[in-house]
Amino acid sequence: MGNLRPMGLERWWVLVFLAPTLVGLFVGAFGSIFASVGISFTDWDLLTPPTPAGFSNYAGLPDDRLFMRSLVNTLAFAGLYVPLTVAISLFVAIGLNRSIPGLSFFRVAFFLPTVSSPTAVGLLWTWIYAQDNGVLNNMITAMGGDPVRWLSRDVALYSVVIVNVWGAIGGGMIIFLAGLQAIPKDYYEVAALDGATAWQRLWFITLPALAPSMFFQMVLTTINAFQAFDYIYILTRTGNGNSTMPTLVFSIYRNGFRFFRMGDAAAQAVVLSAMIMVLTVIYFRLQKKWGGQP
Amino acid sequence: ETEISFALWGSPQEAAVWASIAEAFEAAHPDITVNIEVSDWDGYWEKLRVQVAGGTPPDVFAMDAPLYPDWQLRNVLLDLQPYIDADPSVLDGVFPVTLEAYQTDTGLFGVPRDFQTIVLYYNKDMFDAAGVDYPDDSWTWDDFRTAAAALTLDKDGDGTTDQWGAWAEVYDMEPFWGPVIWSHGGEVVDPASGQTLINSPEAMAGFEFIQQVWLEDQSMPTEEQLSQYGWDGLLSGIAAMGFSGHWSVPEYAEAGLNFDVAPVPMGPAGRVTGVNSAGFVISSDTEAPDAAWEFVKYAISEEGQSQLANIGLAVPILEDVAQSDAYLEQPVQINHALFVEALEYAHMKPVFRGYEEWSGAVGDSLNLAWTGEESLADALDEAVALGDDALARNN
Amino acid sequence: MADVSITALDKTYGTFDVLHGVSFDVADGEFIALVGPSGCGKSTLLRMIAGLEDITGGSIAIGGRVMNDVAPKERDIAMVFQNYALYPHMTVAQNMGFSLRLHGAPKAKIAERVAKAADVLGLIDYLDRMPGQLSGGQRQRVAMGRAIVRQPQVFLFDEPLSNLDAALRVQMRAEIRNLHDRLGSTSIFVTHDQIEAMTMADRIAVLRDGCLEQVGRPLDIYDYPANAFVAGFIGSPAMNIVPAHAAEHHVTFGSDVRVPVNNSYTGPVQWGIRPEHFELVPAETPDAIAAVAQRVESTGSDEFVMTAVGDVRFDAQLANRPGVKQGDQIWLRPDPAKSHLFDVQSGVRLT
Amino acid sequence: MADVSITALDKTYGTFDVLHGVSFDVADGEFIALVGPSGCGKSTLLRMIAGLEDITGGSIAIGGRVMNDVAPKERDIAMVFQNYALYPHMTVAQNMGFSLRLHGAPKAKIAERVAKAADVLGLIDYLDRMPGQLSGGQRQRVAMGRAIVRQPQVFLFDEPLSNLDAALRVQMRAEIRNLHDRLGSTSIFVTHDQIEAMTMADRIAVLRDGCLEQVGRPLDIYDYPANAFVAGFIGSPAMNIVPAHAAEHHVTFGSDVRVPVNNSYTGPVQWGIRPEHFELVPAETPDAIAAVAQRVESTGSDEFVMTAVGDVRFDAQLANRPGVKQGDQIWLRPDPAKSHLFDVQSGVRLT
Amino acid sequence: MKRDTAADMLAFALLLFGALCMIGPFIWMIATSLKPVAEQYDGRLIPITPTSENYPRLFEIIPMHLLLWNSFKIAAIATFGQLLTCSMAGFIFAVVRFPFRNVIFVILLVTLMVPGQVTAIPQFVIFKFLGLYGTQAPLYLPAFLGGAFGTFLMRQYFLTIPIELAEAARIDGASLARIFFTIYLPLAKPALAAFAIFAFMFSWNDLFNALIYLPSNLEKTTLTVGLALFQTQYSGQWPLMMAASLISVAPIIIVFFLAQRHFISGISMSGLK
Ligand SMILES: Nc1ncnc2c1ncn2[C@@H]1O[C@H](COP(=O)(O)OP(=O)(O)OP(=O)(O)O)[C@@H](O)[C@H]1O
Ligand SMILES: Nc1ncnc2c1ncn2[C@@H]1O[C@H](COP(=O)(O)OP(=O)(O)OP(=O)(O)O)[C@@H](O)[C@H]1O
Ligand SMILES: O=P(O)(O)OC[C@H](O)CO
Ligand SMILES: [Mg+2]
Ligand SMILES: [Mg+2]
Repeated sequence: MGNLRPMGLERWWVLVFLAPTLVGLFVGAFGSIFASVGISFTDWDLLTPPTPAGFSNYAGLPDDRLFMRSLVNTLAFAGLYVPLTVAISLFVAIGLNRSIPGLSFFRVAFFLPTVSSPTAVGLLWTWIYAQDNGVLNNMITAMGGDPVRWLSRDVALYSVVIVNVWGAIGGGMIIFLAGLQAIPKDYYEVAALDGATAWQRLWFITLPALAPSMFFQMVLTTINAFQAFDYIYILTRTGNGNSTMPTLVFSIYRNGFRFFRMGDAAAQAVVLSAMIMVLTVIYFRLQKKWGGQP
Repeated sequence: ETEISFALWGSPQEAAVWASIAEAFEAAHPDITVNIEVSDWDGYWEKLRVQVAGGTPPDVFAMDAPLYPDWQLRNVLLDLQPYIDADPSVLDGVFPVTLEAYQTDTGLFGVPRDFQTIVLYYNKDMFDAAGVDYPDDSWTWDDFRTAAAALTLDKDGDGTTDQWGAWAEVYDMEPFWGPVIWSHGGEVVDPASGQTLINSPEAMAGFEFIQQVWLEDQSMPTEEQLSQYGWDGLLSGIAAMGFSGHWSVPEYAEAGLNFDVAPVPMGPAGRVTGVNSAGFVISSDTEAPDAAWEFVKYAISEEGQSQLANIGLAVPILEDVAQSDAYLEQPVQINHALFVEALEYAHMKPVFRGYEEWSGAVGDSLNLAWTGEESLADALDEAVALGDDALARNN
Repeated sequence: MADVSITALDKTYGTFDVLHGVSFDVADGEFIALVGPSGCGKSTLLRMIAGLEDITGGSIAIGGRVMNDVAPKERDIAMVFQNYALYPHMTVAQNMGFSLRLHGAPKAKIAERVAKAADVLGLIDYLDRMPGQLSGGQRQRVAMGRAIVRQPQVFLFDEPLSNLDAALRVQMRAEIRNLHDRLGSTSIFVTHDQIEAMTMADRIAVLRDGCLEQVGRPLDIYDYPANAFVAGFIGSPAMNIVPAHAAEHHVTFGSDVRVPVNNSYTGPVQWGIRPEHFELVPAETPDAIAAVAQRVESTGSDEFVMTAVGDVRFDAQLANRPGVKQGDQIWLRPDPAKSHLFDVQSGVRLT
Repeated sequence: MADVSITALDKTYGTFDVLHGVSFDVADGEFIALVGPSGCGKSTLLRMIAGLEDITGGSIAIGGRVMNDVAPKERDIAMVFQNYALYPHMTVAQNMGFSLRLHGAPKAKIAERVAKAADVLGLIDYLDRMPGQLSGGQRQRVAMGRAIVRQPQVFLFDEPLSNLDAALRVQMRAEIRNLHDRLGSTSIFVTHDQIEAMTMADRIAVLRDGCLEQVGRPLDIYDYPANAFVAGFIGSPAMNIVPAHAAEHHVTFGSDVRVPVNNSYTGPVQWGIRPEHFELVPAETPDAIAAVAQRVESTGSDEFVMTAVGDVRFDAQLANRPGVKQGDQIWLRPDPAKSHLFDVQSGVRLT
Repeated sequence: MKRDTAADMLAFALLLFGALCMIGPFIWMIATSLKPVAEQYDGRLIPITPTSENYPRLFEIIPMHLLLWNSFKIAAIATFGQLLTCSMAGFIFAVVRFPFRNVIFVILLVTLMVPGQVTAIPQFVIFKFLGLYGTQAPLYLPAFLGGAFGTFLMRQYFLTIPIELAEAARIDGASLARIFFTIYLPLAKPALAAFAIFAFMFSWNDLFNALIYLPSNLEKTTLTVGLALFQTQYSGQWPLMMAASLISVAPIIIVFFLAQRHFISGISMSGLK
């Protein structure tokens, strides 16, 4: 990490440069973090003044069947989504960092799903997964198989992961592409002389040098996994805004903004944030071990 | 010069009608301006919640009766009783059942704007093609089942159904399973005692009937199948019958369907349908309560209701208007009177605190039965358990 | 067998010609020093031998096999990069052991070889550091270490000692040469240090502007430079080269300075004499040139005197610090046996 | 006024002490060379003077003003980085002109100064190149150019000539010294090149392991090194330092070798003699040491002979290439006036 | 260095397969948007009677051009704000040491973890208080207050730029601002291009805030809100919906296309020895 120590006038520049962020932090985000923690110790319906609730909102969580279900769903989802997204987008980026014909086409192709708003493409996926005349089932029945109920309780997890990964590869790809650009060619030259195979170059040079991007991408993907909403909602929603595969944000959203139980919602949000933070710390460690810059 | 804001859910077309109502209102009240805000259903509530929590709700906004208690109990609605006490004639001629939902121990915090009774819609062309007689007021649920089976077709013979006898929304009780349970003598919920009642033997009988049509006969598309076709099976031309309120009329007409309506079939306990109403509420934070009330008053007046009747989305709450040409002689020619007549055997859609959460819990659980993932009994047990949880949480 | 054979090698970057038809052979086990002015193409040539740079024309063979299209990793070459190119995310030990690890060497063996190299290079205390925490000279030594643990067929060194202090350089010089002899590998060593080139190499190749000027044994090049460029380039301080007229075993230049030379060529020439081949003599000694000391630098052991005879500038290096002062009038006698004559036009040596 | 005054300077990286209480003053307009073994803290010291590195303890003053907390850009300093640190996205000309541009100099003036520097540095043809398209030496010259166009109060050079060939170095040496004299600026120049230090600097500061060992004029340091370390470090090839016993104007060592010295100290000592202070003499000359040539290297002008007397190794540098061969038995006479004696324990010079 | 052609070909084949998976749904989307409503459920990829009528119809039903323009304007301003403020903060976090740096950075990261709805209400109150409710300002002003995602992204990239460049510039007399604008920003072009796309996309696809802050009349609101209204209304009409979706995606694709060539920096980081 850079350790340039500002002196004299430079100190003012540090302030100027950070000012927007600090204002944003204090005015918006920062307040709401503390607010969330605070609210989690109260009962509050948003409209009438909150009443203190101690730890009861947290204590109630294990008994909340819907919460526990969404917790399990979320963990299962994240466990599949994070590694798949990071790995695939990394490989795509490495592939697209070469000089191959049709590069622009490929970049656009892989990025398309990312730019498209879930509301626009999510519907398309309901069609792909549809039970009758769905694209997938049509293919399966054409080959003589039995149609699969892609969005039923048991299969929905995988179907939803696929769509989310599909939608996230492009984003990861451009982060990695940018990161790949910053790796000096020298390292590859030395490695080539040292006798490294392409895989070894990838493993020993590219990945470690990509550590900052990787760290970023891991943290971000994890956060996204724990907050995934749009596609899941569109694909698995049930009549009243619920889902056959509710996740944690679902639960938070419904408790807080549908049912005005801000205390419960905040407690769940705190639990969610804590889980993400634990994972972030683990990534930090892993990365340090790998020798990169956090 | 006072400005009031009025928010509602609906389509841009609906907003246009409201704009013309507002215009007429403004003509009569030159010192008041009405700003109309329309959003789609989800967006409407989302926006409203932020506005209300942020302390700046619209002055007047639309309300769905079942959700009304939740909002009312949060002290964000203005008590209209004093205005009504000042001018009791305002509510003259309003169908009493529609008012019921808004009446509370502490006052009247909303007034109905229109109401919706559920009737049976059917596609005449499909009936004609299949040679099945149109439904009439003699129909029992068994007749319905037979007809539905006859109307379920695999037209191109590829082994998959491409026309179903009927479709219904499975999730919310309003259009289908509520009337079925009631007409089998069951009850749905008792908010006062915090009990969900759908696992009584009577209610079970109703659900079993649904399961027969749905899963055994496969005369109705699953939810997944519906989602693929844009939910409304009648509209998309894949189902011959459907249960809905008046709100479907303009859509079906625009889609060029050749359709009409019939009463919901009779069950062992007679004919029961559901009725629900949308209403107006005024924010307790409004700076212009009088102007807001003036507008509401105008909207439920004969003038306002007549204009509203004309869009054909709902049934007016004033008996006079409901009997008038404004309602009965709409451009789309079907049996409009049926919607009013249905009031006689209509059961009010339950209105209680926590309705939204309860209905979600129950709907999700029941859905497992309709997809075949769980047995009906198990699904009902889960529905009752989760439903009671939700009721408990809200009381 | 790892002789390196370079034939008519051309290299172009865009429109810029870097190498023009360079040809020379390096015998198996030979140690060649590659010297030449900055930017003449030395690094480029090394990189081409390593396979890191495309070959515009000509060919490179190692051990008799043409390598133009062979991947670097197939060439069994180790290279020390001029800019070190250490892996920033690996410790010193990992940097040095990396290639052995790639080749699947057992851990113990890697550790042993790394330790040995680190010992030679004075890096024992730094094995767990990251490159970012090293001084310039330490980094250069790591780069060196990375090459020597490999024990490849061919070593390529690109100014590997330029950031080291004198004592360390002397020591490293001996170590590298020992290593080379022990492994019997072939080495090509780019340096700008005369002493390095002269003392370490079996042969020196002098490059100028992408052309090979001379290849030969160090003393041959020093004593018989093929042309004025090589004469001027090899030896430090550089040879004095003066336009003159040769006739009958002497040359004349300036207004009428006349010095004896061991060469009977007649005609206009460039006369060359190295600074160390002047002797400081008493006034009026026969064949001595009278000059004025314009600037005197002392290197400790020697005195380096910049003088002028009329318009002509001479440098002289005088052993034992005789104590010349700026402005002194001195007499310098060039050694006739050490004079060189070069063609005026082509610069080619005249014998 | 830009005298630099360094007082009790300490520097620690984590737990690693790099500098320990370094103090010295550089007078306004003075040219100081900073030398020392690789990793001794030279670059660190320069970076601290420039304001790039925190000061752990002590202070740095420039022109009488304590600079510990003054931003680099307020210090009016130019620095050549050991690793160049060229801006990769700017051409050579832009790199060189950058600081003038920052100071709002008019375009014409920038162009003129850049052109002039480029001329001196032989970079005229490369002004539009990107750093990535340059050779190592060219990059180093650009780094140099970036500093000299500035004409600041204080120059800091970190081994600025290490990648240049001999001819260019000699030329650059003179140019830098000229520039320094012309601008009257103060210069601190890190180098590992003895000749550079000796010939360019007004004074030399010798650093070892973060401690200042000696500061003094070049010849003083060469002739009177304060201790055995400085003696061994300054001068190339390095001084021979031999454990011996001194008594009555001579020292004895080995089995019973005895040589005269101009020093009357008595007791165990380290005897030092520079390789160039041996004379090759005929057999049996009085006071000569009989030795066997174990390895002979020729640097062109001189011959460098590594010899051994019993267990004791000596290096001798003999002018005019007398033609010693490996294995020859030779007689070397040390110059008694050039002998040095150092304390056995502390290494301090004994007079 | 020599290219490894076999590896290139393998990469090409894999990428081609991947790319087809990625764009498959879009091909379906385009095909559907070219079908007449009558064919929407026929399960064919190629329309029997292709028609482009859905597009003009879309523009008749909703004022697409206004919605597009509103969305574009907001997204462009927001993107600029994000690029500026996030890269400034990222630069400071990556390069400068100052008290509480890590603490502040971690807090910033934590804000990423807070679900967006949590901040919505305080934010609403502030904008209401500022009298900006009902204007487009709440949709782009926050972009000028940095953001965890962009700051984090830019910081990670700036970390890969050798610190010596900043040091050299400092000695050359550059202020931190100059170092940022003349050294770091130009070198971070690939990351900036990537971030620009993200920022544009976030703004472009933002439904929640547009819904809350903008009046719902179709002249003033954004494309997302317009499409949401439209979707509930025309839910059974796939060709029309697909046409609408395509139009909503097109501008970002164009932005991406323009930005993607900047992914390649063209400068090798070889200023260092
Ligand atoms: N960031 C760092 N962390 C820890 N140790 C460091 C760091 N930077 C430098 N050092 C150590 O400090 C010592 C002094 O380094 P410095 O770069 O000043 O040496 P130097 O005298 O310039 O050497 P050279 O001649 O090899 O360039 C070295 O031993 C080096 O390993
Ligand atoms: N990528 C490139 N594009 C254009 N010209 C280049 C490129 N790389 C090097 N050159 C030029 O090619 C010439 C030879 O470069 P090379 O690095 O081989 O020189 P060198 O002999 O190693 O010099 P030095 O001793 O200074 O390192 C130089 O003039 C350099 O400017
Ligand atoms: O040098 P390349 O282009 O083969 O890329 C190196 C990759 O990291 C190996 O897959
Ligand atoms: Mg080079
Ligand atoms: Mg250094």
